[in-house]
Amino acid sequence: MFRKVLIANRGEIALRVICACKEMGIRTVAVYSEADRHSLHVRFADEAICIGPPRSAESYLNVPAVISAAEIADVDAIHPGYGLLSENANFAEVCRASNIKFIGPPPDVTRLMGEKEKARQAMKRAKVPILPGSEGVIQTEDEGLEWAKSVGYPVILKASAGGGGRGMRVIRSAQELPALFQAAHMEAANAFGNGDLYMEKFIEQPRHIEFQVLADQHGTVMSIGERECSIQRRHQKLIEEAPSLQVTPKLREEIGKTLKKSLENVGYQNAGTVEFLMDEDGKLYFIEMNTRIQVEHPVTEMVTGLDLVKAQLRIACGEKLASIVPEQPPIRGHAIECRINAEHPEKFTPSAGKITAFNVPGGNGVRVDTAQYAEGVVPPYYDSLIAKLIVHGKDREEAMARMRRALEMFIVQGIHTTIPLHQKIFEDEDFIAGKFDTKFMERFFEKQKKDS
Amino acid sequence: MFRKVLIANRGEIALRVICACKEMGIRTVAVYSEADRHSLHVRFADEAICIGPPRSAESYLNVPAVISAAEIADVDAIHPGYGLLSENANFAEVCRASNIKFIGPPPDVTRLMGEKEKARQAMKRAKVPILPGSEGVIQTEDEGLEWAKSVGYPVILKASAGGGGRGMRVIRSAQELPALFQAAHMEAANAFGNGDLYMEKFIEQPRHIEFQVLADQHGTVMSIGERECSIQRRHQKLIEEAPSLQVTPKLREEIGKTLKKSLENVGYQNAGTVEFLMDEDGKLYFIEMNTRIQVEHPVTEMVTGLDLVKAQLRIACGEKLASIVPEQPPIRGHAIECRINAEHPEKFTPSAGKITAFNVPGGNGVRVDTAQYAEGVVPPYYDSLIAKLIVHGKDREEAMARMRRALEMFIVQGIHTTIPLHQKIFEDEDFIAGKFDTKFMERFFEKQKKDS
Amino acid sequence: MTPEDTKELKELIEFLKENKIGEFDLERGDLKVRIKFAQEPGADLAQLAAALRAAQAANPAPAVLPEVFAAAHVAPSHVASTPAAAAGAPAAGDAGEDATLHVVKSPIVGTFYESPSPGAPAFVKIGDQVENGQILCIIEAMKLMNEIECDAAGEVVKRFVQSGQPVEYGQPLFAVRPR
Amino acid sequence: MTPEDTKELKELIEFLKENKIGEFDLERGDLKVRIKFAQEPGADLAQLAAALRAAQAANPAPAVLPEVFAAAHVAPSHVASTPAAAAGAPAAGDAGEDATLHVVKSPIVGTFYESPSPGAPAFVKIGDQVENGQILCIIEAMKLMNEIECDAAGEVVKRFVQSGQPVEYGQPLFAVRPR
Repeated sequence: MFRKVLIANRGEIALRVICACKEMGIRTVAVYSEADRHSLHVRFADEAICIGPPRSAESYLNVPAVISAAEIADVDAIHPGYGLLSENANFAEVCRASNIKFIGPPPDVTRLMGEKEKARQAMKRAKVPILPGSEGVIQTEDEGLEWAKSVGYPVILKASAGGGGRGMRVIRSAQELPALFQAAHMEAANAFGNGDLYMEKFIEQPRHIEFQVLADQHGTVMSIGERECSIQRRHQKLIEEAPSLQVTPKLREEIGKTLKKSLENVGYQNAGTVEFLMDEDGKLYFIEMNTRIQVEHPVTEMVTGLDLVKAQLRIACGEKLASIVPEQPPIRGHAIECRINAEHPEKFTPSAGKITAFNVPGGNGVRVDTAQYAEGVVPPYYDSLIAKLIVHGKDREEAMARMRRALEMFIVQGIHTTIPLHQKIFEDEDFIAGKFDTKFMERFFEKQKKDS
Repeated sequence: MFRKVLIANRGEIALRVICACKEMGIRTVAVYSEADRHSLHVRFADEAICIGPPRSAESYLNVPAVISAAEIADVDAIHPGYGLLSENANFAEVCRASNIKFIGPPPDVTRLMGEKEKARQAMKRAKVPILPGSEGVIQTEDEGLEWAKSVGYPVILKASAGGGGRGMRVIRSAQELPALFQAAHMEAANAFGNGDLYMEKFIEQPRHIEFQVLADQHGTVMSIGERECSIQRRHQKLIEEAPSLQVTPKLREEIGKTLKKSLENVGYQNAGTVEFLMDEDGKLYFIEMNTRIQVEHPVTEMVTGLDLVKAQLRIACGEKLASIVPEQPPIRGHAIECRINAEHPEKFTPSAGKITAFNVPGGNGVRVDTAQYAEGVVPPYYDSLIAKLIVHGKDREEAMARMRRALEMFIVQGIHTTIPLHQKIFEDEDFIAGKFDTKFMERFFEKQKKDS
Repeated sequence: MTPEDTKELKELIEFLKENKIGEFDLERGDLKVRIKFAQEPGADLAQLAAALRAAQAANPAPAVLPEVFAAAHVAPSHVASTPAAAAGAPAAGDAGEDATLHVVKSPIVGTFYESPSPGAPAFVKIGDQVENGQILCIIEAMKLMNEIECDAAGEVVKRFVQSGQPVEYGQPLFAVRPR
Repeated sequence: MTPEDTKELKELIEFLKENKIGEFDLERGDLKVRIKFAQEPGADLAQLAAALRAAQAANPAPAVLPEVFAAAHVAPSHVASTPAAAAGAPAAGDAGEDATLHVVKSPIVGTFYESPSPGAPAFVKIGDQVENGQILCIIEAMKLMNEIECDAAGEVVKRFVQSGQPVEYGQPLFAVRPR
């Protein structure tokens, strides 16, 4: 196993990695900006090196500074966490050139998955379902009718030359296609001087569902279940769950097999997450792949009993998946995570500042991942995530009840947090019933406005 | 389900019960002494009633005050927690007379189990193994030799008339029996004016192993695994684990069956714990039964996934065990609990006072049950337990590694705690190897003294 | 510490003060020093508040509650129907009252009755002169009627609770102006 | 404590009080001193402090440590072998020095070298006069030799690090007495 690992990150994920290393007997090196001098990841690492001023670009994103710190601390490997340098293929390459193991996939795989269209095509070739789109321009109404028939309604027309809604039309039946095709064509021609249109399958109420995978460096990939992440605000996830109520054991197994095959084909390594949209009929369409540990990885840990960060370290060290996860872990109970952000719960303005009181909930089935503490400071330079509140229960009902009581007992003062927002979501009928999609929060805010 | 429950306790167990009630939609009523006005069980209950001055005898142990509070708050049931009134059969009877459900066994069962010798005989009749003792006085060496042969060496001679070590001899073989018998006889005769002796099986290195049981009000009892609690100081448990390394699945099943039968015979109800001593050969001998929830119940929860306090509430409400625990829960992984006491870690003097910093560890596999917080006060009137740190891992090694990192991250300032003591225990070779018995701590302190 | 050490220390402190240093840490070999200056007495409140909150200029801090469990100082929902403050913190509840008044508090948990039986006249009313040991009311607990005696002599000037109302231990019942 | 100790301690406390010190820690060998003055009972301050802390009168607080993560203010084990305080809190670490000195800090993480190549003479030594822009040392980072220029003109009075020693961002390298 590694002797010493540098954690090229901050906040809760840096502390999460430090915890895993400590439990494995690996020495840890924290790097930090001047704004994070008093952070817990600095406090609990074995060594800590200041790598720059507060701005991320000059510290946490500063590749020479991070590599230089790794060299003077003489580490074997770097764990990039999520965000920051975690999906930067160049950084992974520099690590390799510096003889430091980057804990993640090889640079070329990261690069492939980073180019969305290439990733889509690679996954399509490997028979992973992707969102259907016409190949090139749809020239006529008839062509449009034919293509729409082949994928089923609704579909969406988009202008080849533009964006921003111009020349865009959702078509829900063959009857309305001709008129809408003409309207879109005219609008596109007027707006962009080019009336060319293409078509895509349209999902009215998409759910965001993602699959966690682990892959060793010997060609073996394993899919270890999904997470439901539809509760989002402006593409920022707020609440994540595992398992998804929509994913049957059969679907889970099918997708698992497909992912295993496709990711073994592309030579995937280490932990990763494959994101899908699910349509109203429960069909999944690949969107993209995240080639790192995910913020919401704890819900998968809670229902499988695995430690994904330890798995990352063991994989990076060359261990075989067969010894880390000997068999497909069964899904036990239900887990939910709420992201606690330092934001105003209604206006979502960031709320940096000094925390004056910080009481985390505990007890049966409650896990808190945080690097904050009473007297801690939330600097204005970084991500607003200050804690992840994760609960586990025998079923979704128990998990929700537990989350309500844990949110009530989570007391943060001195700054604003999203705790009150979560409390309201957990009282929402549709949320409770599991009836939601990625547009849930829009409807939720409208309801709130109406009620007040 | 109950509409409203009064919690006749304080500290972490009161908060534990409040959490369970909240998650079940039951309203809670806290009672408190004047010293506990700012306690979290008061803060998080729906209602709170001051029942007396700081001294327990005038508040938490004051039956009329508790019952009166239950009456004015109009509750359906009282949860007694552990300690205080939890094993007071008279209190259970007053509850019954006041038409308030006491969450625990019926008063006669509590009373039976409270009288150690009666409990022993009841268990013996039900074929639960008890520590063998001669029936009445051993009159002669020959009688002694015969009896010792029937139970096997070592045995211990004790004076019928006395105690305190006088007339007491451990006998390890037939050869040494005659001389020791005479010596003990003489000593007893001199000390108490009565040389009568009796004999008991002697266990050189006893382990303390206990079995958790649940019993509904319809005659069904289920044993749900054991806890290893040998790490004790002056009969106070410090560290508890589940499962015990010494208990094979076969032994677990055997004892489970025996307990089921015997406790169904005595009409046991609700949660309870049956305590055993284990000898060097792995044989178990009944000592006593605790007729309440135990401090260390979380380790069982961690390895079984059950919520024992919720089970207590559902049982007391009349639910059948078959619907609460449909099948024997499998034991998953390994859990360890450290009791964090407000005591000097070397001198064990109680350390009451104001807590100035309180950072609880979190992350994967860590649970903290506590009613303390930064700025909280540990009053000098009660038990010194301020928090329970519980970890769960895939095996004992992972659990120990997790405990080490969690202890390091548990920061309490303003008072002394036993955290440094636990840290030392988790570095002890014998502890790590699982080689211990109830005399472990004595040896541990001697080693410490030698090393310093 | 040697006198030399003391002298050095004094010089250091003088120097720090001159330079308006607020806090000072030094670790060198086996020497560790930590100094924190007290808030200027007479420093205005705004300054202290700023220090205590460390509010960042860019992000107006929300109005913070004084302490984590500010709410804890008053039980969340008292059984008593009097203002919770009066029940939860009797002393504080009386702060507004004349400090010379004597407050008779409930020695037990139970239900307050002003008269020996329904319909009967109250034991005492506002304005009555009462003696030490005189019965003021009844607190019913576990079906037992407990007569509560006055522990002062004087004029009853206030009754804090209504007949039939539940009271907790230590809850104020009457205020008496001692003679 | 010996009477001598007590006397010294009293003097120390008097002195600290005079200088309006709020908190004071000292550790040297087996001696540990920790002093924290109570809040000055200035009217408004006491009131605010009380509101902010809602301290319980009944439970006298023990002599408390100043803050949870006091230890966090200095990184647990710095790569730099200079006193951790100097690296962890450069500004504070220099407070003992003459305030008129200019401290040249490392702009990058890397390894400090005093000379352009092994065996060659150092770029500068103590007592040298240096100019703005003059090369003081090299910091090696990722196999690149970065020449560190002086950002003041004057006399080099101190070098904080050894050749070959790793340095972090912001770590003091030289002290220069500006002309």
